[in-house]
Amino acid sequence: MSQRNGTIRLEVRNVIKNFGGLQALKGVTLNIEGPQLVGLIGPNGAGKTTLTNIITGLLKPSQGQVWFNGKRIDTLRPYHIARLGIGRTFQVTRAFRRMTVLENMLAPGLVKHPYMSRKELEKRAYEIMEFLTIDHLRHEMGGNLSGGQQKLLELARLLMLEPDLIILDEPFAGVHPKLQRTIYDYIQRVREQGKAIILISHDMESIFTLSERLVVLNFGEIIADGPPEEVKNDPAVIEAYLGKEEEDEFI
Amino acid sequence: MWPIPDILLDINFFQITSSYIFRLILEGLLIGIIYSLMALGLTLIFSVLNIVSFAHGEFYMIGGYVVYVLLTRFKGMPGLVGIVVAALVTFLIGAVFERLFLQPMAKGKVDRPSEYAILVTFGLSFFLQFVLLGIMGPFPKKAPRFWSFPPIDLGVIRTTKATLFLGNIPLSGGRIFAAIIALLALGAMLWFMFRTWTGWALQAVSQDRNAAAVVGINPLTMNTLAFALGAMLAGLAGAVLVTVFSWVPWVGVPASAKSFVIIVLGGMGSIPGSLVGGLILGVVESLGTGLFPDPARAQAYRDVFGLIIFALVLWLKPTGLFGREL
Amino acid sequence: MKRWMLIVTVLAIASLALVACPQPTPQVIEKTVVVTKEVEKVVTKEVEKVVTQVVTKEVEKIITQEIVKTVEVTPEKGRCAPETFAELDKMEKPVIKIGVPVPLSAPGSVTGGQAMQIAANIAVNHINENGGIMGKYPIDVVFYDTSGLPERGRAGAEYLITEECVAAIAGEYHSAAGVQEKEIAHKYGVLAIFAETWNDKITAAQYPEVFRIAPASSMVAQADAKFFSDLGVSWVAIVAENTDYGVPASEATKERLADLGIESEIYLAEQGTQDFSALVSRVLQDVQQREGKKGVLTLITGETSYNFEQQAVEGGLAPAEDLIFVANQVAANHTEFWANVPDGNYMTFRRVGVVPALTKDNPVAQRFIEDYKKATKDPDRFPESYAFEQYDALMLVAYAIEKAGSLKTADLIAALEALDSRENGYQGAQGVYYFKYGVSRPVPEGEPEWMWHQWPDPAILFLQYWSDGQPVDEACVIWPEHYQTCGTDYVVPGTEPPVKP
Amino acid sequence: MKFRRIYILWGLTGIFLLGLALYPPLVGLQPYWILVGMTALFYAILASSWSLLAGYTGQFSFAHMAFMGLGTYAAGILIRDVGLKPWQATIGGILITGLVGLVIGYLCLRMRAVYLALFTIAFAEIFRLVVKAEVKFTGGPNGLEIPPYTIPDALQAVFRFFIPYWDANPYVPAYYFMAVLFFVSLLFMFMLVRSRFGIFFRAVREDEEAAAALGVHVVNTRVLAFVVSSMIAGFAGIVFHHFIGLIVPDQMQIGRMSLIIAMAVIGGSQNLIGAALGAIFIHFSLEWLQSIPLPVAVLQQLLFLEDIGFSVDLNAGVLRTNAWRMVGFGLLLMLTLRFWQNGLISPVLDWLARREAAETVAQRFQAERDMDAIDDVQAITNPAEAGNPSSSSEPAS
Repeated sequence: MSQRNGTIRLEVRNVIKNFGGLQALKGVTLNIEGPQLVGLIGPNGAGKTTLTNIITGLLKPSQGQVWFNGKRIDTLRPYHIARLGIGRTFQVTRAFRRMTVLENMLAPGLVKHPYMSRKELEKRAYEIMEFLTIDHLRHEMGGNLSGGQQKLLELARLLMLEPDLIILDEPFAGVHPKLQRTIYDYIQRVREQGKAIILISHDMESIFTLSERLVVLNFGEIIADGPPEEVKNDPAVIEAYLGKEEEDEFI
Repeated sequence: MWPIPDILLDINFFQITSSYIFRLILEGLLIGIIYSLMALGLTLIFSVLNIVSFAHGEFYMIGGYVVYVLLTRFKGMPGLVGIVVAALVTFLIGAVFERLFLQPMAKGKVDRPSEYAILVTFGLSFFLQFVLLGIMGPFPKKAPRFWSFPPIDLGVIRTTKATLFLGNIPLSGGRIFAAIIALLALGAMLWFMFRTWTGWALQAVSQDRNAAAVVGINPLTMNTLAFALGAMLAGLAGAVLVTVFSWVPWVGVPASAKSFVIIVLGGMGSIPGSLVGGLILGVVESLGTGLFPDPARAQAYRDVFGLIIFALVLWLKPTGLFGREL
Repeated sequence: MKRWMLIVTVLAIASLALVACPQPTPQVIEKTVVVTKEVEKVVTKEVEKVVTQVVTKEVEKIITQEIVKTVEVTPEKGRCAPETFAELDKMEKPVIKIGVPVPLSAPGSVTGGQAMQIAANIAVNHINENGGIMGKYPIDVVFYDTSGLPERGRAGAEYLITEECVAAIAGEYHSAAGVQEKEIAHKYGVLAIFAETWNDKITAAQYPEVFRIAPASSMVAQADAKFFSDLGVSWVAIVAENTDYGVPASEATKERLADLGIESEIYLAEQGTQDFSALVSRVLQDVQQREGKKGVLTLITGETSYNFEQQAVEGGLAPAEDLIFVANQVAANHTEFWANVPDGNYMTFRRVGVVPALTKDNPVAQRFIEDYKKATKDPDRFPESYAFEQYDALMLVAYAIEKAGSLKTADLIAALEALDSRENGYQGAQGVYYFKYGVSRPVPEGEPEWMWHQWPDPAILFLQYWSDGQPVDEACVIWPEHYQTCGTDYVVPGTEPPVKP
Repeated sequence: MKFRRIYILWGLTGIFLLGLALYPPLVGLQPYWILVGMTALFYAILASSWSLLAGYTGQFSFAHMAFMGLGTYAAGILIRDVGLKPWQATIGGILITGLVGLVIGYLCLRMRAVYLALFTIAFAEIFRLVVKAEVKFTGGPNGLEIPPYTIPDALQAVFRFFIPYWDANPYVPAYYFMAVLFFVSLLFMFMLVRSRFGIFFRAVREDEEAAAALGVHVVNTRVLAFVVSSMIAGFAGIVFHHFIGLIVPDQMQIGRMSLIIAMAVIGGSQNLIGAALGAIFIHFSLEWLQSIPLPVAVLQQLLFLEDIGFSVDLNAGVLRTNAWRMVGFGLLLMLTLRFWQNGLISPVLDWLARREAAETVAQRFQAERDMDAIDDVQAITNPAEAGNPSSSSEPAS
């Protein structure tokens, strides 16, 4: 794994997104600079996934801009943004179901290194798979994997792309606890490589322990932004989010 | 305000109504009603099952054959009985096919349901065409007419056996009959969809399967019902048109192509869309054929006019006129 | 991965195309092949083969011309039919096989193919009932489904000749397939009698093996034009189907109408069109803009023509006093016609081939018609012209074998060419068959090329109904004049003919 | 050395290629069967290139036959009106097909499977109807003549030397030409799907958004597949019709297209070779099933079948199946779709080609059990961190 030199800089500038009459994002501004782990939380419907989709180009913002490393990316297509170095996972896993795990891994690998020899790439893929404990499944079809294994596969696939900024959408949801440990390790390792991470999770415990900075989104607005301890005690956050935590758990 | 152009003041309404263009439009509307009936079936299937049935034309074909067989085997049978039987037969075939081949899809027993749906309905169309070719033979069949106008002569309206003259405009009797039946069926269908519990249930399933299931509607039953009803509507269209056109096993191919045009034009899954789309297609085809500059190719391009609209709509506005957001 | 492998493949494909065919080809598709040695060899061979009394200079010229036109020069090996009766006797089952290529599946006209199949089976029964040819060699027909596609026609002829070892080919409905079949028949030197292929090219190629008992399309076009001209029509709407039959036929008719000073307009329709209403409106619009007598000519075959005729009547185009509406010959199917075309009185139609009235004195035809009605289980179904032609084509083959007393193609050709005039002709179900021109009597200058091995007398008649529900036997033949059965030409709508047949 | 199933596959491939090469003498150089073989190869190329499009990228195009016809018509018109030589026209025709494929591919980009199917049906029908209507330009329903390739004498001599039955009849060269084209195009497509594009094709088929999020250029990938498969179809059409001599618009009917689709699906549309073998198998069986030889005694019992469209030929001792052979074929298509979605041939190939056969679902369960065992150990050493083993097999929602 190559260590990243230079800066990582994501700027979300006053992004507004309307779906018909509904305003999902009401002017979100967010700056992420350098390697850091940003936790993004908020109750259901707060606009977390919408924001993610806008950053990765799956949705176009109604207003506002997104810049990454000095380049405006909200006008670009998703594949282009991915090639610039923003990788993501999906809330519901989206492994390529009729491709083997290895082929799943090779797809982003071949994007990043189109002319690298297949052997070399496979070696890299094995390394990552081994780390994520799915190497024994390498010739299994993606669709045959269990839910947790698919999550791991998604994370592994992401590493093959070698992105600078990783957006993890609910990596812990519905995952067997022992796999959660693997994912913790993964996050730690990615951080050590000097990548920025945006972590979206409902798992309060892990997000408070992992993140250096916490952003709270509610009804399409950022209501708090800062170190976890500070945010934890922010009355607005408690009001909007933590106070209703039990209901959320229910859903 | 703009001054009214002279040309508008000169309009002679009698001239318009007996004009070529007006005649073309009237003919287009007449056939468009029957197109609508077919498209309504396809729309129903699409909105509930979320698939496009590529075998729609074959139900149309079977409906026609049923009427043909009944009317030729049992001489003197009222035509309406034949139409009802045709509707029942196509309903049953549709229901059986849905149970056997589409239900596994709804139950999640099939990988890649969207691909499966395309191929399996396409396969059904292939299969039914050749079964009917085997049974009925390739000779075109034409059902005996069971409808003649009584002789009327009221000046403006007069009739011969097969034609109703509206002023100078002759209108085909077979088509008027078909259009009346189609209108009745459309009315019944709309009443069913908007005024009965089952109709509401179908709409509920088409809007949200899970929510519908929660309130006690069995989506699988509704799937079967929708597919069978859709097939029945196509069968009905075939049953009324078999006396107007001649029937061969592949008669459904252009008919289903027209239904595709209509549902895409009107917006996939939209009931008003399929009605309006049918009328638009009828008029466009009629006007296109009537006004295409080179007479030698006018009729040859008839199906092309609809298909070009189709391609343009698919490309520029895939949601069609009344379609919901995809 | 290995990009070079992709590049190599692309290069391989490109070089394959380059290497395989770098020779310049003649730009003109008309075959102006320079006479080579091989060709000369064939010239002599042909001359030997053909039994001619006097080999004049003219004959030689024609033969040379014919050779120049062909591409395949030597009859290929591969034909496996027995050449002599002695060979036949040695076989386990001495049966003479005859190939019948017909369309039995779409996109071909299955209607035509199946009717021809029925007719062919009747012919087999008739030939075999007394033991077969020369009393001891029964014939057997081998059908091949050509789908009306050229490639299937080619494959079919190959199959019949090389696999089924047929002694001759008789049949085919579609010109597209027939044009290919004639090439194969010529290649192997197998007699081919074409039953319902109207394309001029079939006989215009002037292959010695190829005969035709259907009219050439030019003959029909000529008759149509003459008909309108004789009735004083000034403008004709030609409604043709968009097929290998309709397009050339409509163009030929337009040309011939123009020769006779009649204006015309062609309207093409996809075969299988169901809805003609807009086209009918259009024709009506055009008709109303013209003065004088007008005509509508339907060059649409099968049930599609019923659709057009029904819709034309419903659309107010016919019947009209100053408009002569010529329906397709399926209108001769009278019960169906009246079921499908209400108010269809005063419709005229062209019938290629005989009408019931003309078969009354012909025992061959009577017998065939009776059997055909039995076979189709339809007592009202008068055989279509292609059924007649298929039957006669097989009977002609049987006649040729019997007459020649040989199975050699050259002998069969000679036997058929011996039918040189109506007096010497062969009495078939449709009429007396004879061939004016052929190897022994080349087509003279001024006569069209397609008269080669072409039966010159197919009946092209125009009939007219005049009252509702009328049977076809009672319809008047109104043209040509010497066939008239009611003593009148066009029956004006609203009147009855002076003499009923 | 350990015996692996892939050796069987290689053996079968060898036998198949040998059979392909020796086919003319094997069928006794009968022109009819050589023609059938050549047509089967033509359909095989079409079916496998369609499976490249539908099976690998999930783009259900019904316009494949139209592209075949487009290339052939383009080549024919280039020869007739521009005066190109056949080989030049071949290349020209392929390029034109590619160009149109590019345009159509881009137009169809945003369409989901069903819309694409509808759009391509519309395109195919428009193209066919226009070709049929524009009689002056395309020859209309009579078709367009495509002059044959001429092979230079020198090359002829070489072939004659190496292939003893080269001159046996005019279809032998055509057959070999088609066989080489079949082999080359299959190899080309095979290499394409083994290259990175193959992985991108399938990634796009499985999940467009996820593929895009991983940096796969969805547009280019889809269009590439569309263009390549159209060009191969065009190439096959041009070469085939150069030997047949004529193309008619009816070749491009949706009915012919459904035949190609049925061939690919029955063979296995997610496997190029499966689709190709399916096409060959079905084309031959359709020829064979035209008439089934049966004893006369049996045939006499079957006379009732004549009422539903069979014909019983007592003289020849065969049962002619007419339309019913297609019915059986349609039924096979539907059953294949319902019960063997991967087709009938490609699962066998997959089974033979499986690289490390031991790694299957069974092994996955074994692996999970191993993991649980590790868990158990950890549960003993560190009870707080270990999860509940009973939930391990439950998939996440």
